[in-house]
Amino acid sequence: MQVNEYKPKIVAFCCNWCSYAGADLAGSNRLAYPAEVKVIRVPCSCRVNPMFILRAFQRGADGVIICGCHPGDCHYTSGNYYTRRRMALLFSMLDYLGIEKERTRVEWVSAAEGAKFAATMNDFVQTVTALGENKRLEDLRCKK
Amino acid sequence: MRKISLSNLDKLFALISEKAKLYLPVDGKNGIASFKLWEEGVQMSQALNTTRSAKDFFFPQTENLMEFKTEGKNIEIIDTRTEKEDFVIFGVRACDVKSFEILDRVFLSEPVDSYYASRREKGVIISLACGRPAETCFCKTFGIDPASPEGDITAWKTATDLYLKANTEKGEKLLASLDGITEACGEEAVEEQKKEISAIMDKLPLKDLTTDKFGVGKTKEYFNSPAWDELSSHCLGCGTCTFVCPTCQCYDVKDFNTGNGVKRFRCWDSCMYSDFTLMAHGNSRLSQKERFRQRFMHKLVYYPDNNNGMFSCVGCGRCLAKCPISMNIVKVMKTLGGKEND
Amino acid sequence: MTNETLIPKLGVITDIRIDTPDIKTFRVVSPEGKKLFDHRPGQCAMVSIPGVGEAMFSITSSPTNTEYMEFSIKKCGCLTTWLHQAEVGQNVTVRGPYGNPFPVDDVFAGKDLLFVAGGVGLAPLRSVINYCRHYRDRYGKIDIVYGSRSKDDLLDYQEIINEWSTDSGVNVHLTIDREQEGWDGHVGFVPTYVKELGFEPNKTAVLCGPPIMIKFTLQGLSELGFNREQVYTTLELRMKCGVGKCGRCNVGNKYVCKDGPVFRMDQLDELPDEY
Amino acid sequence: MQKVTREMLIEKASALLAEGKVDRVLGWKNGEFSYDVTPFVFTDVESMKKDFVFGDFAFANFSKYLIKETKKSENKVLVFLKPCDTYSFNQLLTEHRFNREKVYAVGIPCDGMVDVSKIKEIVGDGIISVESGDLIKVETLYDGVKEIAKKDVLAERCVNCKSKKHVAYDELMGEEGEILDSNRFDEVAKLEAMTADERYAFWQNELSRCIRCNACRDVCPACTCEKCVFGNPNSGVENKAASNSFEEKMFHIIRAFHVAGRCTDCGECSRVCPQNIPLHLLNRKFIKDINAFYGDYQAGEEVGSRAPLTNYTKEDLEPSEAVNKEEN
Repeated sequence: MQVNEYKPKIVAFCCNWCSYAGADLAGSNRLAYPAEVKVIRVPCSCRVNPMFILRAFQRGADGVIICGCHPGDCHYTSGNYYTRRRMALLFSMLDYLGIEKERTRVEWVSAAEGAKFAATMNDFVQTVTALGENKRLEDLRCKK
Repeated sequence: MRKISLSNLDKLFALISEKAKLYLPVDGKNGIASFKLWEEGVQMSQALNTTRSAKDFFFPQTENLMEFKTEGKNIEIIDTRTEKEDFVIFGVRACDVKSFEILDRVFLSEPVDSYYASRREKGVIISLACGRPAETCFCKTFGIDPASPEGDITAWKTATDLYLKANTEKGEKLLASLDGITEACGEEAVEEQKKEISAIMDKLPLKDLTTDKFGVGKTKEYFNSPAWDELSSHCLGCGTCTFVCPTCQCYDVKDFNTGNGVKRFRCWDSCMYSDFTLMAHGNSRLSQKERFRQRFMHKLVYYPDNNNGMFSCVGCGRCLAKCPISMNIVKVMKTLGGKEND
Repeated sequence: MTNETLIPKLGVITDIRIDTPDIKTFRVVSPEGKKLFDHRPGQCAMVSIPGVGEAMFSITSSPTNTEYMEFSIKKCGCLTTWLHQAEVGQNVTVRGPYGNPFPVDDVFAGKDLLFVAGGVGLAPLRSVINYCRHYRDRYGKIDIVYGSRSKDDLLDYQEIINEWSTDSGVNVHLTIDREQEGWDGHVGFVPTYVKELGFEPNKTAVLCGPPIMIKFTLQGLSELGFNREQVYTTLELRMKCGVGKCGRCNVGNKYVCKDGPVFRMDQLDELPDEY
Repeated sequence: MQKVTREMLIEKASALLAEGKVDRVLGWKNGEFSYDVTPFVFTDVESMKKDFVFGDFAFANFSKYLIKETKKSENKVLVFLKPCDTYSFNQLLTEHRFNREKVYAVGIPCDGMVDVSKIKEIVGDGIISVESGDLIKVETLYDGVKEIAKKDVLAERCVNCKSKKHVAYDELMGEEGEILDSNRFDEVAKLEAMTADERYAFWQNELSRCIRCNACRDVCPACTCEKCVFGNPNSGVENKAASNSFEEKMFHIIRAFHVAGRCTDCGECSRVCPQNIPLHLLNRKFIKDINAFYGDYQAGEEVGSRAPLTNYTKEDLEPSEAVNKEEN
């Protein structure tokens, strides 16, 4: 009997100006990254509200990654600096509540870094796969 | 009347558990007692009462009503109701037992609420007399005797024994099944305790509170009372009083989209919340004063109006203990009722 | 397992009529093409799209119509906006009927009737009007005063023109708030028009419309000599259960969903002013 | 330290009312028992003499009430502020939530409030009266009079009091205190030292008691949104009841996050929780992290200070460093 291989669900919030373009570049350069990564384009990484992350977990995500421009390169000058502070605090809080810290990540990926995008996603999927299903922030009502 | 030594309580609980799920008050962290499933090793709480009332057993904070599957223009309605299991609640106080009657008049009146009814049918209530009422207790105001609580079986706990007396057919059946470990006994010890409790009742700080000024037909008298402004002026609009209240039964029906269907659930709602009466085109109770007034008018006037003078409060004192700003039904009754009630 | 009132029936929208720019009338039947349940004039039903919402609407079609039910729905909130985008064939869930109907068979019998409606307020009255038209010989003269913002905002206009106005013993008085090209009828607000028409105070009046219209129409009617015992209206508040249990639609000790929505004015006077 | 008494406060209020400096007094009103004190707006000295109380149970932090109160009249309202209240007062001023001109703030010293549930743990139910003092005299129905050292029944927030200093007032009564070295982060550190599994179990147990009464939000001086995201039917997360453990976690994480950097650690959330959930441990985690990551910051210490989450430096640490701090 064939055992179904566990495939995590990953939500990647990508900023419109750098990381989304980075993902595009990864695509056009035919750099492979797992199909489990669902990219959501946001105008800036600082558009990502903590609620978005929790809701992604609620709806069945096993890992959430936020990608933005490198610090200093934000299209809106300072958006990603705020992201950095917010996510540092949020991730620390999730860890404090005993939720696996490996499930959340922030990466800075520029429009030129298609390879980094693919590598980051590959690495993240691997990390989350090793962790297994999200049990601690799941909403049982959303289970199929 | 039957009795069992307190040292054999665990045996009693184990025997009841064999027949049905048994819930009893258990001490939790930070002084919060709550009803928990009895298992080997679980100790009954010594606290006077649980923080949450016992209404959860019949009217849980959230429950799924039904599910829907939607696809294109099609909707499928799925009835998710299941047959409920028998269960026994041990240690319900007189006030909470009375609250079931108040809830019954809402949920079991036509058209009967089948979710509530099916739980009510399956539950056996073993009440427990209150040996040591607290200063916040005022059940006597509503004609409740904490020394002789209602329920399917009434229990009294003395220093050495637990006394049990069945009041209903359900109760007799359960009590008879416990004959193996209980023994027949006289009522002397129980009568003695009743006297003791009665003596304590006369010492409680709220012993003189009366409902004389409230009840049927008092809407006009109190609705426009200027006292509501002052009483409600610092109400936070939170739902603490309504959620710890054993008789508050307002609910909301909401849909939750799970991504692969819609679950329609019912949850407790609070008339203290600003969106309680919010509609697409407006709100009939715009200020906290109106919402505050609604809660107390409902308990003291509207409910009695519709239920032959029965009040929708049992004097359990939870709102006295838990309101963040210590504004509660006793203060409302004293203020509205005027001097005689002070 | 016993029947549960909170569990709805499945309905299908078989026709959508655009009445005004913001009101559509939906025809609903069971999947088998039958009427979902019987109702009395003035009663309501909870209509829902799962995941969007559930709300109380008047059943606007007459009880004498045994084939289907109709709901005239104005676009104003979440659910109604959604419904306005729906197409024929859309399933909805319906439960009911709820509330007390108008006393068409006892109090109204043999009486001259005066219906006064404003805007979408005609919706709850339409079932009564059509019921009374159907049993025409049971009632006296019927007068209908109906007003709206403009000609385009008049609900059931075709039915009013083609059917109601042509009935014998039924007088329809239409009015719109402001002058409009192509309108040669009366212009002005409903309350003033009612006064102008100067009805005999031997009629039983039924009002429905915005609160401000009700308020001034009542004044006008009492000037004409109407008692409050002769005037009926229908209320609307937020409802969730429809069966007097969820606790929010009460005015004093009366639940609008169970004890209403139809109230006589003197009954309303007994209740606190919270609607 | 000179003790400020109820009579002194009434005298002060009476003088200010007589001068016409204020026409209302936001104070504490006595209740049925010694401990159920209600916030109240007094307008005359007579009613103050009858009902005003100040003592071990004058918990209510009046700062948030000023938002509503200052809108009611053109005249000034007198408010008594304990040291911890002044932080919330400043924080609300920073956020332009009320008009400072309409308030006459009198700072009053505080030697800690008493948690009645701690008294109940010692004496049980049936408290008839509580008499203040370093030794608190508690009379109960069942046990007569008992004496308890006040320090044994101090409210958690007072045991870990961060400051006896008033950071805002028009007038100060009694002596000014100092900012204290509190141990308020000890509990947080203890949790941090646990394993993730232990922490998860701890919070699962605590938060599962939540009944979503929203008292923590409604009392919080930092929660002053006109429309809360959890009360907005269009937010998609509006939920009146804790449907499941996810909802409980989401509510408390998001609420703590929304007040992060603005929470003055006044402790009202934990006090009002009917289920005794130690909500302050969530807020303190954020405060502790902010101090560690971005330098010490005390919300409300200074009017107009820029909150850490609306600020940044180019050298801020990365989120990955934040969660892996211990290992580094």
